Amino acid sequence: MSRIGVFVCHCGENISRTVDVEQVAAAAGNIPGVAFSCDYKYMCSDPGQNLLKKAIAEHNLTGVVVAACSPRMHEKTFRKAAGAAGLNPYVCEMANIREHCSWVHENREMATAKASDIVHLMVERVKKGKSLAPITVPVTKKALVIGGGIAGIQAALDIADAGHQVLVVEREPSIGGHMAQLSETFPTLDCSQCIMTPKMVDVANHPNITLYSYSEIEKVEGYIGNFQVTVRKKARSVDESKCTGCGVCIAKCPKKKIPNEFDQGHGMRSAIYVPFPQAVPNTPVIDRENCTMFQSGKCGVCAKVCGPGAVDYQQEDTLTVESIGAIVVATGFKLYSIDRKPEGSMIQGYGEFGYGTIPDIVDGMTFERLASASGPTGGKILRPSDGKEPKQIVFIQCVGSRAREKGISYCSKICCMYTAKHTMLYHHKVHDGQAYVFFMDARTPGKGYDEFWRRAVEEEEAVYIRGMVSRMYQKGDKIIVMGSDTLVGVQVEIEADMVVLATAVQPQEGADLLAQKLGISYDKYNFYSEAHAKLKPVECATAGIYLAGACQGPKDIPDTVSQASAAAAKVMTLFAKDQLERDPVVAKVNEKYCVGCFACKKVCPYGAIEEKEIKDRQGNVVKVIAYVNPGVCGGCGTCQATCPSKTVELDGYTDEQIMAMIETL
Amino acid sequence: MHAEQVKHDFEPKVVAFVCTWCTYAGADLAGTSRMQYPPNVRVLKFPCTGRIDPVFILRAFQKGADGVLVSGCHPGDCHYMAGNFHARRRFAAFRALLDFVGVDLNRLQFSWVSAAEGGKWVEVVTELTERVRGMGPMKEFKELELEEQWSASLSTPELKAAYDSIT
Amino acid sequence: MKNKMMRLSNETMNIGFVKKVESLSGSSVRRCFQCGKCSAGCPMSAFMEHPPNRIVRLLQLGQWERVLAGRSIWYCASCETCTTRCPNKVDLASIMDALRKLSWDADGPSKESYVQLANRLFIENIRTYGRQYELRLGAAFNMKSGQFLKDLMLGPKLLSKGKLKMFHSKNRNIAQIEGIFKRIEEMRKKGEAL
Amino acid sequence: MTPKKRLNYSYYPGCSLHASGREYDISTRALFKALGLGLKEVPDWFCCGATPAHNVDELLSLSLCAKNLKMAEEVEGDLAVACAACFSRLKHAQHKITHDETRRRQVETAIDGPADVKKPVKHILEILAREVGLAKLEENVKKPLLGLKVACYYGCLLTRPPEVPELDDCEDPSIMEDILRALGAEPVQWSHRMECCGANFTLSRPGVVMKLSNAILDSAQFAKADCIMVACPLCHGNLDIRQESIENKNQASYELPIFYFTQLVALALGVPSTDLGFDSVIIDPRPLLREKQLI
Ligand SMILES: Cc1cc2nc3c(=O)[nH]c(=O)nc-3n(C[C@H](O)[C@H](O)[C@H](O)COP(=O)(O)OP(=O)(O)OC[C@H]3O[C@@H](n4cnc5c(N)ncnc54)[C@H](O)[C@@H]3O)c2cc1C
Ligand SMILES: Cc1cc2nc3c(=O)[nH]c(=O)nc-3n(C[C@H](O)[C@H](O)[C@H](O)COP(=O)(O)OP(=O)(O)OC[C@H]3O[C@@H](n4cnc5c(N)ncnc54)[C@H](O)[C@@H]3O)c2cc1C
Ligand code: SF4
Ligand code: SF4
Ligand code: SF4
Ligand code: SF4
Ligand code: SF4
Ligand code: SF4
Ligand code: SF4
Ligand code: SF4
Repeated sequence: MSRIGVFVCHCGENISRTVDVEQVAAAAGNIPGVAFSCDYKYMCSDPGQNLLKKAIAEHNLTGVVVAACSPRMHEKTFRKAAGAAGLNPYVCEMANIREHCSWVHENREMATAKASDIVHLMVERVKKGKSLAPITVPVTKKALVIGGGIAGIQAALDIADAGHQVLVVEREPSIGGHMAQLSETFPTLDCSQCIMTPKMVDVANHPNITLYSYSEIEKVEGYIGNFQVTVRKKARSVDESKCTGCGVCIAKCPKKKIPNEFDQGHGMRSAIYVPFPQAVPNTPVIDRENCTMFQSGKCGVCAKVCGPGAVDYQQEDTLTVESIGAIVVATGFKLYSIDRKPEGSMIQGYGEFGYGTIPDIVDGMTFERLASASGPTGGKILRPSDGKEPKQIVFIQCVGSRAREKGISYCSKICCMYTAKHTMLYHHKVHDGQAYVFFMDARTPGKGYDEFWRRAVEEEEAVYIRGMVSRMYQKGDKIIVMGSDTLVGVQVEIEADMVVLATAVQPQEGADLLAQKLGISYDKYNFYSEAHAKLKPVECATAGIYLAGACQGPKDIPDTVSQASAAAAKVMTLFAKDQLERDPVVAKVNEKYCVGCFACKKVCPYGAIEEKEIKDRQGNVVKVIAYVNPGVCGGCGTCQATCPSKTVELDGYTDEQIMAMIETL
Repeated sequence: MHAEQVKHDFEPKVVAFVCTWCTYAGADLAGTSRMQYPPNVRVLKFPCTGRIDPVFILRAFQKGADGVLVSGCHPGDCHYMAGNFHARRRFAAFRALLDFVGVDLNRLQFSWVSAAEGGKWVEVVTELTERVRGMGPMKEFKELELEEQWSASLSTPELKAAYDSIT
Repeated sequence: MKNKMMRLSNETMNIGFVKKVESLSGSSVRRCFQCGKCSAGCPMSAFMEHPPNRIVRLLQLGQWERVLAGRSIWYCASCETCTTRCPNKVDLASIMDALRKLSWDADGPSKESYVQLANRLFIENIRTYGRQYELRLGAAFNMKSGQFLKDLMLGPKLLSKGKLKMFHSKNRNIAQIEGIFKRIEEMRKKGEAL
Repeated sequence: MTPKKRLNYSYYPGCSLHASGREYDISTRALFKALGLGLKEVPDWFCCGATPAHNVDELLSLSLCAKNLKMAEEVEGDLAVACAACFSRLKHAQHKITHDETRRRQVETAIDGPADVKKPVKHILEILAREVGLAKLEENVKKPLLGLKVACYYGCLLTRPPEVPELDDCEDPSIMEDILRALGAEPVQWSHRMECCGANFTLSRPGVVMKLSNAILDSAQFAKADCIMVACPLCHGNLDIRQESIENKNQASYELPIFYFTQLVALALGVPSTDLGFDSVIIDPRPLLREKQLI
């Protein structure tokens, strides 16, 4: 039999002005199961709390209802007091008779009746309530950072500086990501490599960071604080522990005419290579597709010339399992390609721009490489087809972006700015050239950004044309650009020597597959979804996984770095405790009755529901049922409302409790 | 705000199923802003509208509610990301069912009230209360429940005879 | 009209007209964000006083008189370039059709009479003969447009090459064709179709 | 030479092929005969309404097309269409009627019966490249078109808008070039393959046509083409009949013969040149064909 105590607060006069608190307390005393009721001037004051504690002890109460303000105000206070008196805090509830009653009604009779009803509701709720123990989970204080672009680098360094172990997994042979490819960066035009490479070296040298380059995530299991991550280290064909990075192999490799991905295919590399001179780690990798040894069994030059004997043609992929407490996903972006898209792809190409067949139409990243002092042209702007300096150059913004007809309706956010930057770089390098930009809007919100764009127009003499380009074609060695100027209301035709497209930012190749491994959600474009657009912009809905950089949406470097540091801070917050304690409002499955339909699993927004095999004594699987991982469950209760057999229940909001409340109506 | 409150001949019972994060907080805001609305509503708090089982709504009607309000976060603002989305889908199907069993759908209101929309809470509650007041007491389900009680009680001679014949 | 200041209010923005255009064309007008790609590729843009994107803009503002006043809509060649390339899937070619239809019904406040005349004669030809009768079409056009000597040199050449027929026989389905015309007219009278 | 199973087609020639585009009709029939394909004209077909109808009265255009498609049901085989404008209108009508319930109902009232418009409508290019097949064409070449540099002109209606004709990629089609290559000819790369010629302004605003068609001729000449190949009688009219006046007006000299693709395919397959209507075009192509030793 329950012994509930009801405490009705006056809140000075805030409640008692419209609610007859004495009558409410008296009525409460008549509810079956209520062992004690009283009213008091200020329940939250020390004497008020002491009254509560004393009553619990004296009347041997099994549950408490404080009829006062909103639980959002003082639930913590009273639960703590109840706890101090030896009661489970979760059988202490508040009946909200202030915000929901005395403050919003004037008719004393009706307000008093309502207050009594509210108390009754909560008494029934507490009567059916259970004692709950807070959930604690241990935390492994080691972080995993996936992706070694500027986002991953920043997050890793921050966490490592805080004294925690960090594992960085990068898919490519070197970390650096896109920022390593850039020439100079807006809005200050500092040299990207100059500010980037020291950070890359820091990663390599940091005692708390372990770098897995040329590696990928194979499998992720577990939950916040307790992930088990399997990493596949791809065969590099060079033993990292032996290689000194002398580069002799690279110099001697006879296969030298392979387009270098780092230079967007405009420079050449050998079959054994490092993507760029400042690569971290500075260990070469053999591109097996293009190596004569791997293709026909002949050559072996690199192994012969390698002093330390680091080249190993037999090397195989290796798998390592790591225990991880928190994960930062920083896999970045790729650029949209205007090529004809494969059958069935939701994103189309740009036939009107020649589907990528006109050699002097390039994308923004290629322009970065051409403008980069360490790029394939040594920093000279030369067009790919014949190496001539373009005197008329056309930039086109919003290519692929903001084009729902092509399958992408979002704005890529960075291209207005980098196009403005490109016109400046062009003007600095080709003094007698003219840059034209076709744009729809100049989106330049950011500190110093609009000033930057205006400088491109006013001082660097870029001609901005407000309108889109409809078509381009090659005529002789010119590209005819057919656009329009919507401000004048006429068509514009430019005979360009070279065209640079500001193509859309898209999520990295395979972003969806990685998300599925991690159990995090992503939008229809494959950008990863944050838990809340405004207030949880770095957390994933899945606890213990955080987002940084362009994998979550198009971002420039300042935004990327801010988010990366924020993600790192979140990881450090998590690592500040040895044990995670969380509200025990989580769902549980009654194993006896679950029929294994997994309707619950489909609706759970947190992916907290797993399949669990029930075995008999011989170890045969007798049935597969649902299991809620308490570390992951967010406590929304959607599963319970969905479950056809009502076998999954949310603690604190059981059907029994709610039905009991409804019965009082 | 809405000045009130004289007692009417018919005071409907209105039950509101609300989520903690948005609508409950919105109702709190109406309170702290001292807005006024009819005292007919009883609020039941849920973590999320996703937790609200249509059975609760049926039961509330059976237990004498004349109007039911279900309110949660705006789409896209759900504290649990997608709970309200699932709830919406569930309720869409449920409305059809209610319609089928003969409940006037005007007695059931779904709305979105955010934590900042104290005013909207007042509007929604006032409007529903007044609407239901105009419609008069909800009879259909109460009768149903009476029937249920009747058939559940052993005191009728017919049932007694039936039971006797089994044992 | 073109250079006059636009006064915008509920009265001056004829949204009913825009709704009609949307319904006839099956395409949204509001979706357009004025990129101008349609106008950039339009082969007829140079001949129009309002390039295609501005037609859509004027529609967004409910300025139907400005849209219909010029010859722009009659100078559209129905080449579908705009529709094909619009980033927002605005079906401008169909919008042009719809505008011409509405202008045509209202006996067009448009200045472009030649194109209208050619269309009218063409459709009349279908109704009378079932098929096109190019010689009559050309001759009638020249007569009615007052350009008696237009393309005078081409006629005999084409006749001699067998490209123009002197006579034309009626289609045996002519009654059916008349039926189609009639029923459409009736539908419109009854308000069942625009 | 006859395919194993004789393919039969119903045929909608359209108004132009009975008049200004008669050589298109002649060569189409000759080509089908040479390939052993059946081709039966839909009896008493009537005008599809072409551009003028949909220009001012979409419902009329849809209804005329729907009625023609229904009449075509009576004749065996998929509906073969040569004129690009008719093809475009018929496909449009099919698309609209199947995707727009309101329009379908209106059309049904107009034609006083159900709008059964399911019969597959195929352009002759499609039939050649996909149903007969490029390999088969190549096999049957009697007189390869060696050394003939051809600018393939698609015009605007064959592939646009992308959802409707479904003939080929809407911005970068290759079906004409593929066929030509199979015949041994040399398609040139050029820029104005799909620019509009001004088609339906030929009567009302010839000035427009002169300007647009001039750009096309100029581009073909720039690409060093010997001739232009078309698939539409309206394009043909504008480029062939008006070529001389275009030259005069622009002080240019093109002298580019304009072929229907059916003429070139048939020629390569060995149909005698006298059966292909070369005598009824304005820019006589025969000197060019003689120069290339094709006749
Ligand atoms: C042309 C151009 C010019 C720009 N100019 C500027 C500028 O001037 N100023 C500015 O502020 N910003 C500029 N930006 C934007 C800038 O490049 C980005 O903001 C920044 O690179 C984002 O960093 P990131 O780390 O999120 O992504 P990335 O740089 O893309 O790094 C992601 C990393 O993750 C790795 N990775 C991907 N998938 C996996 C996987 N499954 N497993 C392991 N590793 C993986 C990738 O290999 C890569 O190393 C420019 C962008 C472009 C395209
Ligand atoms: C009209 C408008 C609409 C907006 N709408 C949106 C929207 O829809 N979505 C969105 O994402 N963003 C919106 N924003 C932006 C949003 O308001 C800001 O991003 C956000 O408020 C910034 O928060 P803050 O904490 O940096 O600054 P603030 O909100 O300005 O907070 C600064 C605080 O510091 C206090 N303070 C100042 N100086 C001192 C001092 N010397 N000592 C002590 N305390 C001090 C101030 O009193 C204040 O409380 C909107 C902004 C405006 C103006
Ligand atoms: S408990 Fe709440 S209602 Fe009571 S005095 Fe404190 S603030 Fe006021
Ligand atoms: S593999 Fe050998 S040769 Fe190549 S860089 Fe390393 S140590 Fe030098
Ligand atoms: S074995 Fe391969 S990588 Fe090594 S030198 Fe030869 S081609 Fe180059
Ligand atoms: S940032 Fe500028 S260029 Fe890029 S998509 Fe947005 S508006 Fe277009
Ligand atoms: S919905 Fe219910 S019965 Fe089905 S798997 Fe989940 S818990 Fe088990
Ligand atoms: S309560 Fe919500 S988060 Fe927890 S298991 Fe159920 S659906 Fe998932
Ligand atoms: S192309 Fe489309 S979006 Fe752009 S201006 Fe034209 S109609 Fe508008
Ligand atoms: S359909 Fe008309 S408006 Fe559109 S591009 Fe062609 S001519 Fe211009």
